[in-house]
Amino acid sequence: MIKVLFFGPIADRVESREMQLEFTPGMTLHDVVSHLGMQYPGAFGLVSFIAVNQTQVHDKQTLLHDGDEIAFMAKFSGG
Amino acid sequence: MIKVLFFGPIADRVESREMQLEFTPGMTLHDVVSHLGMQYPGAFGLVSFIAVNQTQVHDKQTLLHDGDEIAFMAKFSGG
Amino acid sequence: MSAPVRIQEADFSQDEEIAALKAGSKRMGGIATFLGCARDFSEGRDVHEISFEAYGSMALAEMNKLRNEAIEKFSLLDARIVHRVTTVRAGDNIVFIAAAAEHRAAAFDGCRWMIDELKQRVPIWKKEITPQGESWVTPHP
Amino acid sequence: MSAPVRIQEADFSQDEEIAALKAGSKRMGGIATFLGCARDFSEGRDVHEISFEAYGSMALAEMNKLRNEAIEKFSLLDARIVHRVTTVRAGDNIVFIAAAAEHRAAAFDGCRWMIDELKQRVPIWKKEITPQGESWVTPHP
Repeated sequence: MIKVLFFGPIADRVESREMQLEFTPGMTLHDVVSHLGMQYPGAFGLVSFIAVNQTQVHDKQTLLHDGDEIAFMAKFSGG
Repeated sequence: MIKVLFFGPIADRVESREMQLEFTPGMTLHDVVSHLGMQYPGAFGLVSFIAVNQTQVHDKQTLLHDGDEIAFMAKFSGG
Repeated sequence: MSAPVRIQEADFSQDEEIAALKAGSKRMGGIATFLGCARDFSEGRDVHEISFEAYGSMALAEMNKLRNEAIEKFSLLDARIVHRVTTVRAGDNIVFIAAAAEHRAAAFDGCRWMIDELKQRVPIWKKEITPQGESWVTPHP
Repeated sequence: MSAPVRIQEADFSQDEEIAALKAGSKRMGGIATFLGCARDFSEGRDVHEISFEAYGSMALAEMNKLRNEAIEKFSLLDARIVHRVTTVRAGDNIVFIAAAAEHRAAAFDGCRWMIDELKQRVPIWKKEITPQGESWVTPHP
Protein backbone atom coordinates (compact mmCIF):
# COMPACT_ATOMS: atom_id res chain seq x y z
CA MET A 1 0.00 0.00 0.00
CA ILE A 2 0.99 3.63 -0.55
CA LYS A 3 0.11 6.03 2.27
CA VAL A 4 -0.92 9.49 1.04
CA LEU A 5 -0.99 12.47 3.42
CA PHE A 6 -2.66 15.86 3.02
CA PHE A 7 -2.09 18.89 5.22
CA GLY A 8 -3.59 22.30 5.91
CA PRO A 9 -5.53 23.85 3.03
CA ILE A 10 -5.05 20.76 0.88
CA ALA A 11 -6.54 18.47 3.53
CA ASP A 12 -9.50 20.85 3.77
CA ARG A 13 -10.21 20.59 0.04
CA VAL A 14 -9.69 16.83 -0.17
CA GLU A 15 -11.77 16.55 3.01
CA SER A 16 -9.35 13.95 4.24
CA ARG A 17 -5.93 13.93 5.89
CA GLU A 18 -4.82 10.47 4.83
CA MET A 19 -5.64 7.76 2.33
CA GLN A 20 -4.22 4.43 1.20
CA LEU A 21 -3.63 3.54 -2.43
CA GLU A 22 -3.05 0.05 -3.78
CA PHE A 23 0.63 -0.39 -4.70
CA THR A 24 1.40 -1.82 -8.12
CA PRO A 25 4.95 -2.62 -9.26
CA GLY A 26 6.40 0.07 -11.55
CA MET A 27 4.14 2.73 -10.03
CA THR A 28 5.61 6.27 -10.21
CA LEU A 29 4.89 9.45 -8.33
CA HIS A 30 3.40 10.74 -11.57
CA ASP A 31 0.78 7.96 -11.51
CA VAL A 32 -0.36 9.00 -8.04
CA VAL A 33 -0.39 12.71 -8.88
CA SER A 34 -2.42 12.26 -12.04
CA HIS A 35 -4.86 9.83 -10.40
CA LEU A 36 -5.53 12.04 -7.37
CA GLY A 37 -5.19 15.29 -9.36
CA MET A 38 -8.18 14.29 -11.49
CA GLN A 39 -10.22 13.39 -8.45
CA TYR A 40 -9.36 16.57 -6.48
CA PRO A 41 -8.37 19.27 -8.98
CA GLY A 42 -9.10 22.10 -6.52
CA ALA A 43 -6.81 20.61 -3.89
CA PHE A 44 -3.99 19.80 -6.30
CA GLY A 45 -3.92 23.38 -7.56
CA LEU A 46 -2.52 24.26 -4.12
CA VAL A 47 0.27 21.67 -4.14
CA SER A 48 3.68 23.37 -4.00
CA PHE A 49 5.77 20.55 -2.56
CA ILE A 50 5.66 16.78 -2.66
CA ALA A 51 7.58 14.57 -0.24
CA VAL A 52 8.21 10.85 -0.47
CA ASN A 53 9.14 9.37 2.89
CA GLN A 54 9.65 12.84 4.44
CA THR A 55 12.02 14.02 1.73
CA GLN A 56 11.07 16.52 -0.94
CA VAL A 57 10.95 15.03 -4.41
CA HIS A 58 10.94 17.06 -7.60
CA ASP A 59 11.08 14.28 -10.19
CA LYS A 60 7.60 12.92 -10.89
CA GLN A 61 9.14 9.85 -12.56
CA THR A 62 10.37 8.71 -9.15
CA LEU A 63 9.58 5.03 -8.73
CA LEU A 64 7.49 4.19 -5.69
CA HIS A 65 7.94 1.26 -3.36
CA ASP A 66 5.37 -0.63 -1.35
CA GLY A 67 4.89 1.16 1.96
CA ASP A 68 6.01 4.59 0.75
CA GLU A 69 4.53 7.67 2.37
CA ILE A 70 3.67 10.51 0.00
CA ALA A 71 2.75 13.99 1.28
CA PHE A 72 1.10 16.71 -0.79
CA MET A 73 1.83 20.11 0.68
CA ALA A 74 0.82 23.73 0.10
CA LYS A 75 3.34 26.54 0.58
CA PHE A 76 4.64 26.47 4.14
CA SER A 77 3.51 29.22 6.49
CA GLY A 78 5.05 28.31 9.83
CA GLY A 79 7.21 30.49 11.99
CA MET B 1 34.08 74.39 41.71
CA ILE B 2 34.48 72.11 38.69
CA LYS B 3 34.07 68.41 39.33
CA VAL B 4 36.42 66.24 37.25
CA LEU B 5 35.76 62.52 36.81
CA PHE B 6 38.07 59.75 35.61
CA PHE B 7 37.05 56.22 34.68
CA GLY B 8 38.55 52.83 33.91
CA PRO B 9 42.12 52.90 32.62
CA ILE B 10 42.33 56.69 32.98
CA ALA B 11 41.36 56.55 36.66
CA ASP B 12 44.05 53.88 37.15
CA ARG B 13 46.75 56.15 35.69
CA VAL B 14 45.59 59.30 37.50
CA GLU B 15 45.24 57.14 40.63
CA SER B 16 42.04 58.97 41.41
CA ARG B 17 38.44 58.79 40.27
CA GLU B 18 37.38 62.33 41.04
CA MET B 19 38.87 65.75 41.80
CA GLN B 20 37.66 69.30 42.30
CA LEU B 21 39.17 72.29 40.49
CA GLU B 22 38.69 75.94 41.48
CA PHE B 23 36.31 77.63 39.03
CA THR B 24 37.41 80.96 37.55
CA PRO B 25 35.17 83.02 35.25
CA GLY B 26 36.03 82.64 31.57
CA MET B 27 37.51 79.19 32.17
CA THR B 28 37.30 76.89 29.12
CA LEU B 29 37.49 73.15 28.69
CA HIS B 30 40.87 73.74 27.05
CA ASP B 31 42.19 75.27 30.31
CA VAL B 32 41.25 72.15 32.27
CA VAL B 33 42.63 69.78 29.63
CA SER B 34 45.99 71.54 29.40
CA HIS B 35 46.30 71.90 33.18
CA LEU B 36 45.55 68.24 33.92
CA GLY B 37 47.20 66.97 30.75
CA MET B 38 50.54 68.35 31.95
CA GLN B 39 50.11 66.78 35.36
CA TYR B 40 49.01 63.35 34.02
CA PRO B 41 50.36 62.97 30.49
CA GLY B 42 50.13 59.14 30.60
CA ALA B 43 46.48 59.25 31.53
CA PHE B 44 45.55 61.92 29.01
CA GLY B 45 47.06 59.93 26.16
CA LEU B 46 44.15 57.53 26.67
CA VAL B 47 41.41 60.15 26.53
CA SER B 48 39.11 59.53 23.56
CA PHE B 49 35.99 61.33 24.76
CA ILE B 50 35.26 64.28 27.00
CA ALA B 51 31.83 64.98 28.45
CA VAL B 52 30.62 68.13 30.16
CA ASN B 53 27.55 67.49 32.30
CA GLN B 54 27.08 64.01 30.80
CA THR B 55 27.11 65.24 27.22
CA GLN B 56 30.02 64.67 24.84
CA VAL B 57 31.81 67.86 23.91
CA HIS B 58 34.18 68.17 20.97
CA ASP B 59 34.95 71.90 21.11
CA LYS B 60 37.72 72.58 23.63
CA GLN B 61 36.80 76.28 23.60
CA THR B 62 33.57 75.41 25.40
CA LEU B 63 33.08 77.85 28.28
CA LEU B 64 32.67 76.21 31.66
CA HIS B 65 30.26 77.19 34.41
CA ASP B 66 30.61 76.89 38.14
CA GLY B 67 29.43 73.44 39.20
CA ASP B 68 30.09 71.76 35.82
CA GLU B 69 30.99 68.07 35.78
CA ILE B 70 33.74 67.09 33.33
CA ALA B 71 34.51 63.46 32.53
CA PHE B 72 37.64 62.20 30.78
CA MET B 73 37.00 58.87 29.12
CA ALA B 74 38.97 56.19 27.29
CA LYS B 75 37.39 54.29 24.38
CA PHE B 76 34.28 52.52 25.57
CA SER B 77 34.38 48.74 25.89
CA GLY B 78 30.98 47.85 27.33
CA GLY B 79 28.51 45.37 25.91
CA MET C 1 17.78 18.58 29.46
CA SER C 2 15.31 19.19 26.63
CA ALA C 3 16.29 18.51 23.01
CA PRO C 4 17.68 21.49 21.08
CA VAL C 5 15.10 21.05 18.31
CA ARG C 6 11.48 20.48 19.25
CA ILE C 7 7.90 20.70 18.02
CA GLN C 8 5.51 20.95 20.92
CA GLU C 9 2.08 22.18 21.99
CA ALA C 10 3.28 23.73 25.24
CA ASP C 11 4.77 27.16 25.65
CA PHE C 12 8.52 27.43 26.31
CA SER C 13 10.68 29.46 28.65
CA GLN C 14 13.45 31.57 27.20
CA ASP C 15 15.40 31.38 30.43
CA GLU C 16 15.34 27.57 30.22
CA GLU C 17 16.31 27.52 26.55
CA ILE C 18 19.18 29.93 27.12
CA ALA C 19 20.39 28.00 30.16
CA ALA C 20 20.40 24.80 28.09
CA LEU C 21 22.22 26.58 25.27
CA LYS C 22 24.87 27.98 27.59
CA ALA C 23 25.45 24.67 29.36
CA GLY C 24 27.61 23.42 26.51
CA SER C 25 30.29 26.10 26.42
CA LYS C 26 31.77 29.02 28.31
CA ARG C 27 33.19 30.46 25.11
CA MET C 28 29.91 32.11 24.00
CA GLY C 29 30.23 35.86 23.70
CA GLY C 30 26.91 36.49 21.98
CA ILE C 31 23.54 34.80 21.82
CA ALA C 32 21.01 36.12 19.33
CA THR C 33 17.42 34.95 19.63
CA PHE C 34 14.25 35.34 17.65
CA LEU C 35 10.84 34.95 19.20
CA GLY C 36 7.88 34.82 16.84
CA CYS C 37 4.54 35.79 18.40
CA ALA C 38 0.91 35.81 17.33
CA ARG C 39 -0.28 39.27 16.30
CA ASP C 40 -3.83 40.48 16.88
CA PHE C 41 -3.98 41.98 13.40
CA SER C 42 -2.80 40.75 9.99
CA GLU C 43 -3.31 42.09 6.48
CA GLY C 44 -6.00 44.50 7.62
CA ARG C 45 -8.03 42.03 9.67
CA ASP C 46 -8.37 41.31 13.39
CA VAL C 47 -7.04 37.89 14.28
CA HIS C 48 -8.52 36.07 17.27
CA GLU C 49 -6.54 32.87 17.11
CA ILE C 50 -3.92 31.18 14.98
CA SER C 51 -3.97 27.45 14.56
CA PHE C 52 -0.91 25.50 13.45
CA GLU C 53 -0.59 22.17 11.71
CA ALA C 54 2.64 20.34 10.93
CA TYR C 55 3.84 17.32 9.03
CA GLY C 56 5.51 16.39 12.28
CA SER C 57 8.12 13.82 11.29
CA MET C 58 9.32 15.79 8.28
CA ALA C 59 9.19 19.15 10.08
CA LEU C 60 11.36 17.85 12.91
CA ALA C 61 13.84 16.32 10.48
CA GLU C 62 14.06 19.58 8.50
CA MET C 63 14.52 21.64 11.67
CA ASN C 64 17.35 19.38 12.78
CA LYS C 65 18.98 19.67 9.36
CA LEU C 66 18.56 23.42 9.47
CA ARG C 67 20.21 23.65 12.90
CA ASN C 68 23.15 21.52 11.76
CA GLU C 69 23.58 23.60 8.62
CA ALA C 70 23.48 26.85 10.60
CA ILE C 71 26.08 25.60 13.10
CA GLU C 72 28.35 24.66 10.20
CA LYS C 73 27.72 27.71 8.03
CA PHE C 74 28.13 30.34 10.76
CA SER C 75 30.55 28.48 13.08
CA LEU C 76 27.98 28.60 15.85
CA LEU C 77 28.81 27.08 19.23
CA ASP C 78 25.22 25.90 19.59
CA ALA C 79 21.69 26.60 18.37
CA ARG C 80 18.11 25.77 19.34
CA ILE C 81 14.81 25.77 17.45
CA VAL C 82 11.43 25.28 19.14
CA HIS C 83 8.12 25.57 17.26
CA ARG C 84 4.71 25.26 18.87
CA VAL C 85 1.98 23.41 17.02
CA THR C 86 -1.32 24.20 18.67
CA THR C 87 -3.86 27.04 18.67
CA VAL C 88 -2.56 30.33 20.04
CA ARG C 89 -4.06 33.73 20.82
CA ALA C 90 -2.67 37.22 20.22
CA GLY C 91 0.55 37.74 22.13
CA ASP C 92 1.31 34.03 22.52
CA ASN C 93 4.67 32.55 21.58
CA ILE C 94 4.93 30.58 18.34
CA VAL C 95 8.58 29.95 17.56
CA PHE C 96 11.91 30.42 19.32
CA ILE C 97 15.31 30.36 17.68
CA ALA C 98 18.64 30.92 19.40
CA ALA C 99 22.16 31.06 17.97
CA ALA C 100 25.26 31.22 20.16
CA ALA C 101 28.67 32.20 18.84
CA GLU C 102 31.97 33.60 20.07
CA HIS C 103 31.09 36.98 18.57
CA ARG C 104 27.84 38.72 17.89
CA ALA C 105 27.94 38.99 14.09
CA ALA C 106 27.80 35.21 13.61
CA ALA C 107 25.08 34.88 16.26
CA PHE C 108 22.86 37.45 14.51
CA ASP C 109 23.54 36.09 11.03
CA GLY C 110 22.92 32.49 12.10
CA CYS C 111 19.72 33.31 13.97
CA ARG C 112 18.27 35.29 11.10
CA TRP C 113 19.22 32.65 8.56
CA MET C 114 17.48 29.95 10.61
CA ILE C 115 14.14 31.77 10.86
CA ASP C 116 14.27 32.73 7.18
CA GLU C 117 15.01 29.13 6.18
CA LEU C 118 12.46 27.70 8.60
CA LYS C 119 9.72 29.68 6.89
CA GLN C 120 10.84 28.36 3.49
CA ARG C 121 11.61 24.76 4.31
CA VAL C 122 9.70 23.43 7.29
CA PRO C 123 6.30 21.85 6.61
CA ILE C 124 4.13 23.82 9.03
CA TRP C 125 0.96 25.70 8.08
CA LYS C 126 -0.99 28.37 9.91
CA LYS C 127 -4.67 29.22 9.78
CA GLU C 128 -5.93 32.56 11.05
CA ILE C 129 -9.25 32.66 12.85
CA THR C 130 -10.84 36.09 12.36
CA PRO C 131 -14.34 37.45 13.08
CA GLN C 132 -15.02 36.86 9.36
CA GLY C 133 -14.07 33.19 9.54
CA GLU C 134 -10.99 31.01 9.17
CA SER C 135 -8.38 31.12 6.45
CA TRP C 136 -5.08 29.42 5.74
CA VAL C 137 -2.23 31.86 5.44
CA THR C 138 -0.63 32.11 2.01
CA PRO C 139 2.96 33.25 2.34
CA HIS C 140 4.14 36.10 0.17
CA PRO C 141 6.53 35.13 -2.59
CA MET D 1 7.27 46.67 36.17
CA SER D 2 11.02 47.32 35.75
CA ALA D 3 12.24 50.21 33.59
CA PRO D 4 13.01 49.36 29.94
CA VAL D 5 16.56 50.75 30.24
CA ARG D 6 18.65 49.83 33.24
CA ILE D 7 22.19 49.54 34.59
CA GLN D 8 22.37 47.08 37.45
CA GLU D 9 24.64 44.73 39.35
CA ALA D 10 22.12 41.89 39.48
CA ASP D 11 21.53 39.33 36.77
CA PHE D 12 18.31 39.58 34.75
CA SER D 13 15.71 37.12 33.54
CA GLN D 14 14.95 36.99 29.85
CA ASP D 15 11.47 35.66 30.55
CA GLU D 16 10.76 38.72 32.71
CA GLU D 17 12.20 41.14 30.17
CA ILE D 18 10.20 39.60 27.34
CA ALA D 19 7.00 39.59 29.42
CA ALA D 20 7.51 43.30 30.17
CA LEU D 21 8.20 43.98 26.50
CA LYS D 22 5.09 42.14 25.35
CA ALA D 23 2.82 43.79 27.91
CA GLY D 24 2.59 46.95 25.81
CA SER D 25 1.18 45.54 22.58
CA LYS D 26 -0.42 42.50 21.00
CA ARG D 27 0.75 43.58 17.59
CA MET D 28 4.29 42.21 17.97
CA GLY D 29 5.09 39.56 15.39
CA GLY D 30 8.81 39.33 16.07
CA ILE D 31 11.11 39.96 19.00
CA ALA D 32 14.86 39.84 18.38
CA THR D 33 17.17 39.75 21.36
CA PHE D 34 20.89 39.88 21.95
CA LEU D 35 22.50 38.49 25.06
CA GLY D 36 26.14 39.31 25.65
CA CYS D 37 28.01 36.87 27.90
CA ALA D 38 31.44 36.66 29.47
CA ARG D 39 33.77 34.31 27.58
CA ASP D 40 36.41 32.21 29.29
CA PHE D 41 38.94 33.06 26.60
CA SER D 42 39.75 36.29 24.77
CA GLU D 43 42.55 37.23 22.38
CA GLY D 44 44.48 34.09 23.19
CA ARG D 45 44.28 34.30 26.97
CA ASP D 46 42.15 32.59 29.59
CA VAL D 47 39.82 35.03 31.30
CA HIS D 48 38.77 34.34 34.88
CA GLU D 49 36.62 37.37 35.52
CA ILE D 50 35.49 40.52 33.78
CA SER D 51 34.93 43.65 35.80
CA PHE D 52 32.78 46.52 34.51
CA GLU D 53 32.81 50.17 35.33
CA ALA D 54 30.36 52.80 34.07
CA TYR D 55 29.88 56.53 34.10
CA GLY D 56 26.44 55.71 35.42
CA SER D 57 24.43 58.89 34.84
CA MET D 58 25.77 59.41 31.32
CA ALA D 59 25.57 55.73 30.41
CA LEU D 60 21.91 55.56 31.42
CA ALA D 61 21.10 58.75 29.51
CA GLU D 62 22.87 57.42 26.38
CA MET D 63 21.11 54.07 26.63
CA ASN D 64 17.75 55.81 26.87
CA LYS D 65 18.59 57.98 23.85
CA LEU D 66 19.72 54.92 21.96
CA ARG D 67 16.45 53.10 22.71
CA ASN D 68 14.38 56.08 21.58
CA GLU D 69 16.41 56.43 18.39
CA ALA D 70 16.05 52.72 17.62
CA ILE D 71 12.27 52.81 18.16
CA GLU D 72 12.02 55.76 15.79
CA LYS D 73 14.51 54.53 13.18
CA PHE D 74 13.18 50.97 12.88
CA SER D 75 9.50 51.61 13.79
CA LEU D 76 9.86 49.29 16.75
CA LEU D 77 6.85 48.68 18.98
CA ASP D 78 9.13 48.57 22.03
CA ALA D 79 12.73 47.92 23.07
CA ARG D 80 14.72 47.17 26.21
CA ILE D 81 18.38 47.53 27.17
CA VAL D 82 19.86 46.14 30.39
CA HIS D 83 23.59 46.27 31.17
CA ARG D 84 25.17 44.78 34.25
CA VAL D 85 27.97 46.69 35.97
CA THR D 86 29.71 44.34 38.37
CA THR D 87 32.30 41.57 38.21
CA VAL D 88 31.23 38.50 36.23
CA ARG D 89 32.70 35.08 35.53
CA ALA D 90 32.79 33.04 32.33
CA GLY D 91 29.28 32.24 31.15
CA ASP D 92 27.62 35.05 33.09
CA ASN D 93 25.25 37.52 31.45
CA ILE D 94 26.53 41.02 30.71
CA VAL D 95 24.05 42.81 28.48
CA PHE D 96 20.55 42.16 27.17
CA ILE D 97 18.91 43.96 24.28
CA ALA D 98 15.45 43.28 22.89
CA ALA D 99 13.63 44.81 19.93
CA ALA D 100 9.97 44.12 19.17
CA ALA D 101 8.35 44.90 15.84
CA GLU D 102 5.41 43.85 13.72
CA HIS D 103 7.74 41.92 11.43
CA ARG D 104 11.05 40.21 11.98
CA ALA D 105 13.30 42.28 9.71
CA ALA D 106 12.82 45.46 11.74
CA ALA D 107 13.26 43.54 15.01
CA PHE D 108 16.60 42.07 13.87
CA ASP D 109 17.84 45.33 12.36
CA GLY D 110 16.86 47.35 15.45
CA CYS D 111 18.39 44.88 17.89
CA ARG D 112 21.67 44.69 16.02
CA TRP D 113 21.86 48.46 15.64
CA MET D 114 21.36 48.94 19.38
CA ILE D 115 24.19 46.62 20.44
CA ASP D 116 26.51 48.10 17.78
CA GLU D 117 25.72 51.64 18.93
CA LEU D 118 25.91 50.73 22.60
CA LYS D 119 29.47 49.59 22.15
CA GLN D 120 30.34 52.88 20.41
CA ARG D 121 28.43 55.35 22.51
CA VAL D 122 27.81 54.18 26.05
CA PRO D 123 30.49 55.02 28.66
CA ILE D 124 31.15 51.58 30.10
CA TRP D 125 34.57 49.96 30.38
CA LYS D 126 35.60 46.35 30.95
CA LYS D 127 38.70 44.95 32.57
CA GLU D 128 39.69 41.32 32.04
CA ILE D 129 41.20 39.43 34.95
CA THR D 130 43.50 36.71 33.61
CA PRO D 131 46.08 34.44 35.27
CA GLN D 132 48.68 36.97 34.01
CA GLY D 133 46.99 39.91 35.70
CA GLU D 134 44.35 42.49 34.95
CA SER D 135 43.99 44.61 31.83
CA TRP D 136 41.47 47.09 30.50
CA VAL D 137 40.02 46.03 27.19
CA THR D 138 40.87 48.23 24.24
CA PRO D 139 38.18 47.96 21.61
CA HIS D 140 39.21 47.29 18.05
CA PRO D 141 38.82 50.24 15.72
